[in-house]
Amino acid sequence: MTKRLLMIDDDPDFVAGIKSILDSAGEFEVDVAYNPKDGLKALQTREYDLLLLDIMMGRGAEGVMIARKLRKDPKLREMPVLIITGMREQIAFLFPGEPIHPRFVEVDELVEKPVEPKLLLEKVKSLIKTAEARKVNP
Amino acid sequence: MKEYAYYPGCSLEKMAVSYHLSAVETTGKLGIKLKELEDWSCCGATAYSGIDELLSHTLSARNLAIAEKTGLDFVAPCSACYKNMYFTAVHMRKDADLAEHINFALEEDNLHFSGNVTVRHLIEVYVNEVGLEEIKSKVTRPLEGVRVAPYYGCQIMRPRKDHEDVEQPQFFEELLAAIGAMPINYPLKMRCCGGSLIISSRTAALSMVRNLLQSAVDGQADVIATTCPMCQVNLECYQQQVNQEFGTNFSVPVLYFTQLIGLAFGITPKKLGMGKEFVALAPSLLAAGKANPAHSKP
Amino acid sequence: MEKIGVYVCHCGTNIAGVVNVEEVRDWTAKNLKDHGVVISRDYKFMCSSLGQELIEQDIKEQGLTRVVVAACSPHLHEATFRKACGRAGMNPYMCELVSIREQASWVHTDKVAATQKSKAILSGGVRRVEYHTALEPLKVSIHPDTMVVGGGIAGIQAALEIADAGFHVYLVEREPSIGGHMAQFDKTFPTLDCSACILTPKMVDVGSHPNITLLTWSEVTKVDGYVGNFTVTVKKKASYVNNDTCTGCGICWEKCPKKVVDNVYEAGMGIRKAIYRPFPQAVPKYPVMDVDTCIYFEKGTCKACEKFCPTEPNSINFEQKDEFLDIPVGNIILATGYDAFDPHRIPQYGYGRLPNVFTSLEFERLCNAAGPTGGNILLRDGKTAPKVVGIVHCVGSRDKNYNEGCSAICCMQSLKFAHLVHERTGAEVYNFYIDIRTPGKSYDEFYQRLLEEGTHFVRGKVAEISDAVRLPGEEGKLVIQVEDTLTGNQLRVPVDMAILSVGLEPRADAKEVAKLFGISCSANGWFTERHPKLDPVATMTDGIYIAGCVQGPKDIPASVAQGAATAARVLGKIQQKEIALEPVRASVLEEKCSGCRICNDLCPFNAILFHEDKMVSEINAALCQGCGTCVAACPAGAISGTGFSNEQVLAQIEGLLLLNISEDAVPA
Amino acid sequence: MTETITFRQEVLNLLHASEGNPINFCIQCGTCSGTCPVAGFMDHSPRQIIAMINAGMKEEVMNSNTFWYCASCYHCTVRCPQEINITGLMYAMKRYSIWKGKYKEGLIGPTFSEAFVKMIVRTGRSFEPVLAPSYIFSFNMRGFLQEVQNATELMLKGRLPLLPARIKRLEKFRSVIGRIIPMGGLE
Amino acid sequence: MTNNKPFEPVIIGFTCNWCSYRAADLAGTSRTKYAPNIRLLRLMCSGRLDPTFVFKALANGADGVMITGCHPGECHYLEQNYKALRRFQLMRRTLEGLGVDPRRVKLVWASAAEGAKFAQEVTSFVEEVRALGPLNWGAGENGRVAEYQSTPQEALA
Repeated sequence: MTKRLLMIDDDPDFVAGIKSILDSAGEFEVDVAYNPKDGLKALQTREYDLLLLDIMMGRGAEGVMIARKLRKDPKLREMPVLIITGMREQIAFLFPGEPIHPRFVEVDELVEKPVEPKLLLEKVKSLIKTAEARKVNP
Repeated sequence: MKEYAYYPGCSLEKMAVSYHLSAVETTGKLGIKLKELEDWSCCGATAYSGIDELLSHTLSARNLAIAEKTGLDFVAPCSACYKNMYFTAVHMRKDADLAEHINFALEEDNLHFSGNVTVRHLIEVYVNEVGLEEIKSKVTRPLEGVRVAPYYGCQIMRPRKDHEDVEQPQFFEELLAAIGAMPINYPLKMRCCGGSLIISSRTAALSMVRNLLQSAVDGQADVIATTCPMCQVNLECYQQQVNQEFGTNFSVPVLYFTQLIGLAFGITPKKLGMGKEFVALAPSLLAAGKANPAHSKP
Repeated sequence: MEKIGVYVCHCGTNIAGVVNVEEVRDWTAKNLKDHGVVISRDYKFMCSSLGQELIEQDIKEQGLTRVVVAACSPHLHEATFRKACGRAGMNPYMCELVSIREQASWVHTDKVAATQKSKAILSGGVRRVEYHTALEPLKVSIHPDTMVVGGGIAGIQAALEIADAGFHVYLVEREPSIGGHMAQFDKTFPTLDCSACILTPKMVDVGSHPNITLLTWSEVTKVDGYVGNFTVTVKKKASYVNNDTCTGCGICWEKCPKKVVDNVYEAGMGIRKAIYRPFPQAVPKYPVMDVDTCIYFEKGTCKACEKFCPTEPNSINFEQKDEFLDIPVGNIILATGYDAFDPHRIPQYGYGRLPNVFTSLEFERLCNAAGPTGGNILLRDGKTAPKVVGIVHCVGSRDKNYNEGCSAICCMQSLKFAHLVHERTGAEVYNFYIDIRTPGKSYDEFYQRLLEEGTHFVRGKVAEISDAVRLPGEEGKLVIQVEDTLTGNQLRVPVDMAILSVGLEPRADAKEVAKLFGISCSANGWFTERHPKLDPVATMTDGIYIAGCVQGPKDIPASVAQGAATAARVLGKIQQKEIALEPVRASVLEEKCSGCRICNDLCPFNAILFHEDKMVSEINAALCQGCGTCVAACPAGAISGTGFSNEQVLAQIEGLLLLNISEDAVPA
Repeated sequence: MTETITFRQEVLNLLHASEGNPINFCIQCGTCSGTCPVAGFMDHSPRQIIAMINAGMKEEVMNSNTFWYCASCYHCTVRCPQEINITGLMYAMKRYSIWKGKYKEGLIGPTFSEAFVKMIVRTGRSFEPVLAPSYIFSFNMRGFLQEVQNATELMLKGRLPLLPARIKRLEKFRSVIGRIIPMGGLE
Repeated sequence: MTNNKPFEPVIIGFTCNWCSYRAADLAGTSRTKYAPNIRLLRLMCSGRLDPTFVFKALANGADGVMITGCHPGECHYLEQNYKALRRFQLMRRTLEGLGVDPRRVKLVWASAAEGAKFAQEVTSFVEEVRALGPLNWGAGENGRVAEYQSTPQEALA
């Protein structure tokens, strides 16, 4: 049955692209929040199977704040998170040529923009599958 | 012997070393010990908020956390540092998520900032903490007849709106009067000196500096007193460029208010870092007599 | 068991759009049977005459003993349905109106939840109405005298209208003369009438009217009682002048050596003496002595006024004392006016620091022929006429840092100033505005006139007025820094004179005055009217009315209209001779009262007295306002409150929680 | 078919955590532009930029130098009658254009900010000389000469820092930053 | 969140006729939405509130009680809301003594002009009580209130 995804990203053009990819797959219902505050509110009011999260938003790398906040919230700790970020080119000058370092973002998966549609769908499906498996026998 | 967690800021290392010297000297005379913050780092000035505001808050929070360890009030001589520190503290007290996230980052340097640090600008220490009476009592050579333009700059009062007079404060004038000087009516005293625009948009900043100098000269000021190293550099070191750009010939000395206080306390100019100015103070003013005011016809 | 009729209103779609009215009707009929509900109907508009007839018919035919209507707020139609029940022979207080519009359909989006909530509210009403008792409204006599507080144009209008109708008015004014702010103006917009010419006739009428007792230089200090039976204590400050013998000749203030800056009438522009009459056309014409500045009261010397007073016996009397008068009145009209915004609070406009920055009141005094410059518009040096004048709109208004609201008159006032400057000095005039607001009749025509006269209208809120010279031609001038938002240019307009068109603010002591009269005022201090659109001159407290700028910023025509409106309301009340008060009162059951006196000091209206002999407390129904604090506090439950008795409230709680609903109401 | 959000909404999202009222409160009164000491040098005055954002003129706004000429003196913010944090908006627009790499070419502001931020991340303290290359070459000849003349005079007066200052716990400092912006090989 | 539907608390709201009831009316006329869990009861003044009303409501199925009145200093009867405040403080301690979490009873001042504030206070209080979970105070073993047959939920067939 359709899986419900939430996407928190401030770039409407990018969101439109991702949404069209996921809609084309036909088994995902995608809600969108364009800033961290609306994103967290959406997470409190509805249950989602997967979160697509951007990093550079609002005041700065707020995606990191959200990812950490999820991990502390008992209800949302299990939620699988796929970070999709363009941080490398956005502030590339800061750490030229260095990888994005997910260590402090206990997240399930990280993908860098631009995103290749097939890879995206694969990652989304696998993440949901593993999360379901974890729920069945934690 | 009241102590303060003293945060000099990057420019007081070299560019504005005389501000540092005169601050230490004059506070020493007033029974105040400026204990320099151990291993402090840059506050991010204005550049950071244009890249990542969380990082800007983190830089300030690191210094605030170090100050919190000492348990002393935080003192910043530079207005830009003062504003960054003050508002990082305000935001972290108000927004729990922000505080939690930044403290998570500070853990790497085993630091923590819980918010109970009072952030003061250096001039507040003189005016509010020490008080004008105490300063007046320490004055040995009042700057008789020296006409001083009290230049507040912009970030010392703003964007705070909780002072009782944001637009026309008087405490700088009162401080100058306390040391015997003659504060002039300086209408542009709250206007900006251009700050980092001196680099990113030269002509704009040079014209702002020109207006400030013009207004000081119109008020027949012998010297402009500043409270921030960036304003001092813009007003003094770029007088040459202003003269070339607009065909004026300003040569107005620009000193830190602590240097003027030092002179009034009779401290030897050398110890106040005098002699590093581009526009030398008229020797007579050094002897606090009023010889030839530094006038100029535009 | 009572026979209760329940009527659920559709209110068009206001209720029916969200609440399933039919389901509520059927649920009530089914589930509240054992609580006496014999009829449960619904109708499109219960408050319509047909709806009311529905009730009346049921009462007559079915012999209903109680009626519950579920519709709008009791503050709207409780009286309507009570009257309908009264017409049908049922005691009006047997009817209960519960609100399922304001409390359900209008405030909830979830239709199911709103319908469920309506059932619960209705059930609360039905359980409550079982314990209603027949009540008669309290008849209270109305004292024919009226007190008008505040002698501005609104107060004057109200006083005259009531006095002309043959009833007595006490007009209390804090200043030595009536006239208010209008007396300070030179001209009025849009007709450019001379303000004094249209005001002084009314002032003279007030001064000489047989039905008006004028109490100037006086203040209200205490108000007791309730509608129809107020007792107002007025402190008549000693003026040290015997008004009976004084002829108002003026020798005393000519000879008085002590000059004082007149901050009230001359707005700080002119001076007066320690003994003074504010302005020539003052009513009453007698001077008053300002104790704080008079030399006699300072050093005990001088007494020049007494020496030169020609009257026999001497009208100057230094032994005069303040008098306190307790005046019984039926109704009170508050017309205490406004304060002008003090532009010192906007330092960047330079008022007080830069000499040639004037407030609107100061400019009015400049233009006024009786003003300090005899009507000539001159700079602060009193000699030079301005060649360029800048008029700043919205000073302190429409600004979240000062007063959020628009002051309604400061645009028209600014246009008037522009015209006066053109007419008197021929100077160039700049008006700096955000929006030109000319809402009144022939107001915009006045604006056209200003356009014709060549006024420079610059759309932009002035950022700063400073004396910092930057460009040639700015020497010795005030430089107005503003962005002309229509061209996008940042302008530096050098002017000789800047007029700050300040907005209207509530009186500084508005909150205390509101508390004194027992009425409420908004957060910033405007007095709160009973209904902003439909009842702007009455207040929540019966018998107390408000007129003019005390209720909010408005122009002179509106103030006069409100003055007359309050007079009409008061005359209406006086004609009724007596009015019915809500019978909500508390009363002590003597046999239950243990004489513990807990209730005695709970009552701010000292309506509870204690009988030493019988060791019981008793409530004076006339003074009791029905708040019920004593009812709740009485440990012995000896005090019962009509209309809100313990039984009624407890029953309503049970009803709201839908308890002991008949068995079949519980789902399978 | 997917409804995207307006440009104004994008800017409001940037300011989701800022105090002060949102820019749709703006009544275009012009106080900010009247106050701004740099308005004369800007392509569009602060008021115009807010109007353009509200009107969704994304290209024109991104191509304007207004927010890069903001001296961050906060005079507009304290005077705005609608209590909009205009300086905060200017900072947000700087972030927006840096992140998107879209700004009017020839502007020195962005490259200077980037150089400044990179310098602090490297040493923990600012060292003016290292910033020079980021702007010195974009000056015209006269500006270039003046700047060089300025630098030499500062040196003569002993006010030009020669050695870049470093903080002691530099590694720790960089790992603190690594927790805010999770980049860099900070294992 | 035992069954699938989230727990919907029932709140009884006491309002004073002059200020907070008019605030509720204003919320209505300006169509300001708020949670439907509250059921309002109009008293002449917050001073009229007898603590037994609160205990009665809590004992009969209400999960929370919200007491509202005029701001101190603005009471139509001059000062009766100060007495309501005193009673409220005392009542909270009594509630604690009776084993009821005092956060289930909240006191809110709302003037006649504060419709939006009234609505917002209701919604946030409903969330607070929802977090506290059902009270079932004085309930018999089958969760029904001892002396009464039905609980508020079921009766709403």
